[in-house]
Amino acid sequence: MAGLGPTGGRAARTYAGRGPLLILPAWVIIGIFLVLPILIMATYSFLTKEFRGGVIWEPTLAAYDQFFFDRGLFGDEQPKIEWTYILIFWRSIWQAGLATLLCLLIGFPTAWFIATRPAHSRTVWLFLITVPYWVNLLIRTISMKFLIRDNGPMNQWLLNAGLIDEPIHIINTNLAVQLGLFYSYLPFMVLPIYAAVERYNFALSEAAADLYASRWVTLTQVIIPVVKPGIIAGCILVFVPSLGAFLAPDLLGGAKNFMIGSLIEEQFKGAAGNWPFGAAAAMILLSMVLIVLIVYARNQDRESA
Amino acid sequence: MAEDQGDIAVDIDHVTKRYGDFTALADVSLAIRSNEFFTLLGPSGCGKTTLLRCIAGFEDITLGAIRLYGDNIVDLPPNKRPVNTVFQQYALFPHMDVTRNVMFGLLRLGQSEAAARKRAGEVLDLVQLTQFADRLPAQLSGGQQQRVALARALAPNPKVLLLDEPLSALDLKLRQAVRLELQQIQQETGITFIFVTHDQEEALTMSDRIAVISDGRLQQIGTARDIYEEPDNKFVADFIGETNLIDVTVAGIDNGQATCTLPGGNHFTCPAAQGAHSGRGHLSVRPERVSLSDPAQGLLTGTVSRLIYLGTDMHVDITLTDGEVVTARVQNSAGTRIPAMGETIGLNFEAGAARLLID
Amino acid sequence: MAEDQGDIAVDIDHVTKRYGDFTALADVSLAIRSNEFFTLLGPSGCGKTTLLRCIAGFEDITLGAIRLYGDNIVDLPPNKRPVNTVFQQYALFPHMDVTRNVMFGLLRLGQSEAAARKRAGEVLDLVQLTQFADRLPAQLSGGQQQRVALARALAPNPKVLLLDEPLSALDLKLRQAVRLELQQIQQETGITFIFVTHDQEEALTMSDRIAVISDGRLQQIGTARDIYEEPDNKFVADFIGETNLIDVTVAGIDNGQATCTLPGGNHFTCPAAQGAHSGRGHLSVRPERVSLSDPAQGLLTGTVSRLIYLGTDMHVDITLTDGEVVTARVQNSAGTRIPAMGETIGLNFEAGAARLLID
Amino acid sequence: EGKLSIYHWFEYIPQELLDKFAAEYDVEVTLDTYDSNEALLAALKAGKLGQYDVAVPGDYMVEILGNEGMLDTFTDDEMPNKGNILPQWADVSFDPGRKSSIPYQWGSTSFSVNRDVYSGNIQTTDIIFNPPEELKGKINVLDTAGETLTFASLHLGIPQCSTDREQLKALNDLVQNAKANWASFGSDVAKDVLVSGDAAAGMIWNGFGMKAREEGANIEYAYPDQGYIVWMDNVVLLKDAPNRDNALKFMNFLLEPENAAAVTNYARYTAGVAGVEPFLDEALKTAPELNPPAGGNPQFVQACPEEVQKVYDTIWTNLKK
Amino acid sequence: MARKPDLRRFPGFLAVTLLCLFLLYAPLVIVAIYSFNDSPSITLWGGVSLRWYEDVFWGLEADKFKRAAINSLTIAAAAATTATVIATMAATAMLRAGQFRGRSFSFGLISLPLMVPEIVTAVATLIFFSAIGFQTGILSILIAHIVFCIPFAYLPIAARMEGIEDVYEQAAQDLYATKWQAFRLILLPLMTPGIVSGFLLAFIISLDDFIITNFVKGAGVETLPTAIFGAVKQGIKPNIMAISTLLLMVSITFVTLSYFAGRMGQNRKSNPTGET
Ligand SMILES: Nc1ncnc2c1ncn2[C@@H]1O[C@H](COP(=O)(O)OP(=O)(O)OP(=O)(O)O)[C@@H](O)[C@H]1O
Ligand SMILES: Nc1ncnc2c1ncn2[C@@H]1O[C@H](COP(=O)(O)OP(=O)(O)OP(=O)(O)O)[C@@H](O)[C@H]1O
Ligand SMILES: NCCCCN
Ligand SMILES: [Mg+2]
Ligand SMILES: [Mg+2]
Repeated sequence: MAGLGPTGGRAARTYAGRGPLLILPAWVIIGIFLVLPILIMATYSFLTKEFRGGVIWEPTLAAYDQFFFDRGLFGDEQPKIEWTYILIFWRSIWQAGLATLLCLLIGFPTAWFIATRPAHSRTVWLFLITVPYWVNLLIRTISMKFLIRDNGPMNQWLLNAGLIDEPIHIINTNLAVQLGLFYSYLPFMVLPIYAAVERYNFALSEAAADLYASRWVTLTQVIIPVVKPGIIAGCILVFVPSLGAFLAPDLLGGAKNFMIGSLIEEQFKGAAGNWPFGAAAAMILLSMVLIVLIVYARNQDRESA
Repeated sequence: MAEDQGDIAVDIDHVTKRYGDFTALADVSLAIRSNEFFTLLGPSGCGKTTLLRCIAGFEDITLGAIRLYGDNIVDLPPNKRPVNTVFQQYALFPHMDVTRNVMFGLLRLGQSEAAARKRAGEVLDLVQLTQFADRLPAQLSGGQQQRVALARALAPNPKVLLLDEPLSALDLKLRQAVRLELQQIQQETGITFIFVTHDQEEALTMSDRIAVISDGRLQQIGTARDIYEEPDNKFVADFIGETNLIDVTVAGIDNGQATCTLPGGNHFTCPAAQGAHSGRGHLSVRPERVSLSDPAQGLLTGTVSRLIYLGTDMHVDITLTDGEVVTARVQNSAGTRIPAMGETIGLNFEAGAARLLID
Repeated sequence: MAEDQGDIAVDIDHVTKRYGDFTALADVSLAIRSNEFFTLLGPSGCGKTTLLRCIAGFEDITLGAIRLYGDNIVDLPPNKRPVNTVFQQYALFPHMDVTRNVMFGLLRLGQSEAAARKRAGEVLDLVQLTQFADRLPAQLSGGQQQRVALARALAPNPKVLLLDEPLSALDLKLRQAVRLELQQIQQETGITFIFVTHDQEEALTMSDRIAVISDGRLQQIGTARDIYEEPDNKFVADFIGETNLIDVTVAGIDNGQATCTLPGGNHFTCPAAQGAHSGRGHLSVRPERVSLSDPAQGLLTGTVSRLIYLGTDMHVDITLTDGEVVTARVQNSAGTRIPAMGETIGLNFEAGAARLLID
Repeated sequence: EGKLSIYHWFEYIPQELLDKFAAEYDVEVTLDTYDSNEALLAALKAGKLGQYDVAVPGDYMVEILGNEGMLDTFTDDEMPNKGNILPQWADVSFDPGRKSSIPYQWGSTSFSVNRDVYSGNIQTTDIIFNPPEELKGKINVLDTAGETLTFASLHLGIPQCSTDREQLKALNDLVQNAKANWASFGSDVAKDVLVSGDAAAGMIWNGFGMKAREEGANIEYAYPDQGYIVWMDNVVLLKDAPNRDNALKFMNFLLEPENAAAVTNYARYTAGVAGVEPFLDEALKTAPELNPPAGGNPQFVQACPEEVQKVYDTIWTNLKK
Repeated sequence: MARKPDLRRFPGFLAVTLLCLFLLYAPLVIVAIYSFNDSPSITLWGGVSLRWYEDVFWGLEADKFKRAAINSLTIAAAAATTATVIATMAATAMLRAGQFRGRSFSFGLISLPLMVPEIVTAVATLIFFSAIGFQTGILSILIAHIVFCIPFAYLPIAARMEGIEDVYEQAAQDLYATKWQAFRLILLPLMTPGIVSGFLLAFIISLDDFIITNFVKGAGVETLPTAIFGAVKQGIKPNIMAISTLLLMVSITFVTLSYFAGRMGQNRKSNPTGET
């Protein structure tokens, strides 16, 4: 995606000198109102939990201990590896990964199709893809819930049309969560791929055809490798927010299985009220995301070198 | 076509190509012989690339037929045509190294990995790129990339190789070196080359035959010498090299020889292009075939109005009495007398130098 | 500098420019005279644009000084330098029409709207674009855009005009037309032009003086004739036009004249470039100054190994007995005898044609 | 004059009543909502104390908020209508002497079952924790640890806040195993899932269940033999209330029988104020949701001490992993 | 004659695109249809009526939604404007000020809000505000929104600026323009399409945000999403369907307008390099 990587090559220097100062407002705002909060959050994760919410300023690793070690229901058994949260993380990663894959499977052909329209109709197609996105996420998710429920319009119509005898049960399943995530983040997949494909040099497809490659060989051997940066950017933009999502699991998945987002939320809003633990979970999630991003950025640097 | 079919590699038969209302190729007929180095030459936008793309199969044609060794190929998709292309911007696969790029077509034709690798090695040898085999295209200079594109297109041993301005991105010295290489490769492999350029000198130095195209229409086909020395019309004469076009009145044409009246009133007889006619017309004379003399001995007379130094040569502009300017190119060597600015001087045309054109 | 300071428009004084470790300009010293049409010539990447950008003020120099009519300007920002640039890609403001583009600099200098408009009209007249005054740049052809860029740079009457390969985007015929225009404007306005190109012919035809640059180093400064006929070193001889570089053994140099032994054993005396020395050396002879003769009368002898038709001329490659190839360029006119392939033939150099180079 | 900032359960107070108060006292009223007692506590902890004037915690949460020092007190003079409080709610263990709170509404927590789907006996907690075939996979439970785990304790017949390890393990196993039969967790959606048919049985508050029935679902509210939960929601005066005077006016306003009745008519629970009867809807008098059979086993949720609460938290998180 | 062998076409891609659009629109279209349902039940069809639209504009909660809408629009406008200004400045530094120390770091910083999961941002910001004793209210929402709007504004602006060669500013400076004049007279007009789409993206992201807003909003302060959430979590009601349909229509109008604005900009911007 344009601007997603530090711009390659020679930086224009029109405003060299005092120009870099223009970055300061962004630094200040993001530094104070995002980096500082995250640092405080990091600090909280090392503090002692106060009963019923809040922290006591006594340093401890209890939150991380709770995350990684299972000491039984009563906290007095020999520590074993705690699978509960790893499982929740694993499920989130798996769900987010699956949603990413679903977005990719539908998003790539869509992006490709749009990017290969004549220039004037491309905007219209893009516009068609993005308009639902301008409508509130909550409403979108709830609309989806409304549509797919057992007695919802989809099943009613299918039943009336005689296409099915039993309602298709989707609501409160993982598939519903998938649909919700897909629905929430699809444009994040389509746009970067679109940007990459739009810059794709179709002469490469011609060269491949000229060298006896069929359409599908061209797709897998030439097109996909060449537009890979756009695909990766799209995957990251779908994967990262999906990891932290909680509307879709809550509304469409029946809140049965925690994903990371709901686990963290529960620590700050729910009965458990364990702030240090919520902070620790958030920090672990954040580190995972940052690691993925750093690896990605490294890769890109290497590729552009 | 009147020519011997067995000898014809590519037969472009009354091909017309339209984009909507716009006619990019208008009823073009061309027969390219086997083993020939054939060049399409014409100004930007004249339809050269379009014709090449029709042969390669990237564009469908509106009317006509394209035959490859006698078989009509217009319905074959590009990947079924035994024709390879060296693209104008190379179109190297950026994610594959040089060897992989060259192997691509071979693998598609079903060769084994090992066989393809071996053949790629051979072709890279031919274009002297063996030591760059492991590099990615982005790590090569423009000239090297051009040679990879060539190797990639040569590797499957196509019957016909299409080259679309493959030298335009190179600088003068590099261009000259690659030109020689191309000619050698063509002679060694015996593949038919169809070469596109808008550079007249390039066309003249490299080709067995040249087709000059303008506005989607074929203007003339012939050897470099034919086209340079016996241009059929004003466009060809003017486009290929420099020429003086002198307004004349044609009294008549007899047996291919025209009798004309020059500015200043002298009479003159010269060959006429097929289709030239009496009345007002243009005589084409190349600057290097204009010789300078005493005013008294000149077919035309005028005064020297400009002198341009060109290294190997001098350009001398002579303004005739009626205001027309004629340029003479005088070789810049010891024996030559260089006239002075403002000097009155006579002009003569060498034997066979002047030609009456179709307007 | 040894030259008269009053006459010097731009004085590049021991300028070095580094990008990190990379030296783009190495200790370049140049004095460009007032009213001169001065050309920077060199292969791609040699530092021409860098030098121009240093003069315009877009790059800081690492060492040295740049003086404009005697004043050191290295600390002035670009908008304070009375120097205007015609950019390689024109850089016309796409959101302004032609007139607004031309008025831009005038308004920044504080002229009134009316005065600026009047002046823009005049300059557009000069470049014959009056009828396009209201168009946006995108609605113009390449050649017209180039002239707008020129008009825009000329309008504020700069002391020095910098032109960065302004013709490279044009096709051959158009390029020739614009060249003439540029020369006329320079003569009419009396502005000092610094012109960048990598096209040798362009440099030779247009310039009062030429600086040849390679790898960030100045190779030679001089008029077109100096550089073409008296190249100082192998690079210049080879880069400017074509040349034969013949291996010789130099017995000694006396008063600028070198005595050499040619391949085949003949002795020969010719001028030597300053700095040339005894021992092994290279003789440079332009192909057009090699004349053909009977084998017996030749300074060198060999067999004709290739004939290339160039339109105006023929290139004849002669392979000497020791395997070296010498090229002769023979004008393609009636009187010339064209040798046949394989013929044994003698070669002579015209008087003053050969020159011993610094290696 | 001035403002009033209310922090309230969702869908629990009619807009008309707020408008009435606003008009009567010329106060600008704003309302934010939460969906569990714990969410209220967490929000106040996280920095929202000092922003709201009144909140509506349930019984045990009043005690917790009091212990946390989050409540302000008022005198009897400041609450002229205090006498309207029904005697049984006038002096309660979670706020002895009603120094910080007044009764809002009380009701029960149990479950409703769709009679189209299941026609068997529903007066048992087995419906939720050991459901019949027809209901498996069609059950919604409240997404609040307090009420759901208390309900499970009732099913097992163990005391609340039990410290007995075996009992706690049994509780853990019970909910773990039952979860396979549950379709979803949700409090605010509890009514919707029953009306829409997403769930055929669901834990629900009595008034909310009545609303669901009135919206067309063929459901019946159960009073299981093992017991059910009762609760009393209370309007409390929060500490650092920015508009203390208006808060007191509002609380007093809610003690007017007519106004308390308006809430009851809207939310379908029961008021703690005397003299509301003339103002009540007919339907309420006979509604099974509001007229529990005599001799049941109603229980209040207890606030557990820290060590026990920790175990409950673990059980809850385990349940949702 | 043979059909043009279009190498860009892949069989099935059109079908996937249509499926994609179907998935995107089906729920919204159905909601739009049901918003005209006369019956208060969401499951039964009771004939066509506009009663829920009436309810939205004149119903009991109309006031609350009106206030929420005004808050949302004010916050979105202010946050998007501020973020756009900050992002434009940042893009200028990143893309026009050469290499400077901390440039890569700055890029990381700017994309951070995009990369941190929303829930983490929400919680961290809330803790931060309560730790420094910052009174939450409209201002706290605004600040949080500015933070996460920055990358959304930055991306299109930077992409656009990257596409504008710096020769135009150099040409301006060569013609005696100061840096500020070169920015104002040349770069800014050329960047307009990027700035407009950056602003729109930020505006709409702000308008759409629920999670962060819900955490950092002050008592009684509602934005459209939080108001809708409060009303909608218990089940979608016909009046909410009406609101969402209105929102959809406003969005379509908005995007359509910006599309035409963009097209006009494109026509004016023409072709910066003069290539065809
Ligand atoms: N897809 C198209 N639609 C409409 N017109 C086209 C299309 N492709 C090419 N043309 C037009 O057809 C004409 C011939 O184009 P072509 O690319 O063959 O020119 P060319 O001779 O290769 O020129 P150049 O030397 O600039 O490459 C041009 O005028 C061009 O504008
Ligand atoms: N910002 C930079 N950082 C590092 N190297 C640079 C930079 N700008 C230019 N160079 C290098 O400096 C050398 C000179 O570049 P310059 O642009 O002056 O070449 P040029 O002579 O104008 O070539 P061309 O004919 O291709 O325009 C080149 O090798 C180039 O790679
Ligand atoms: N609808 C609100 C229910 C409150 C239960 N305590
Ligand atoms: Mg072409
Ligand atoms: Mg350059």
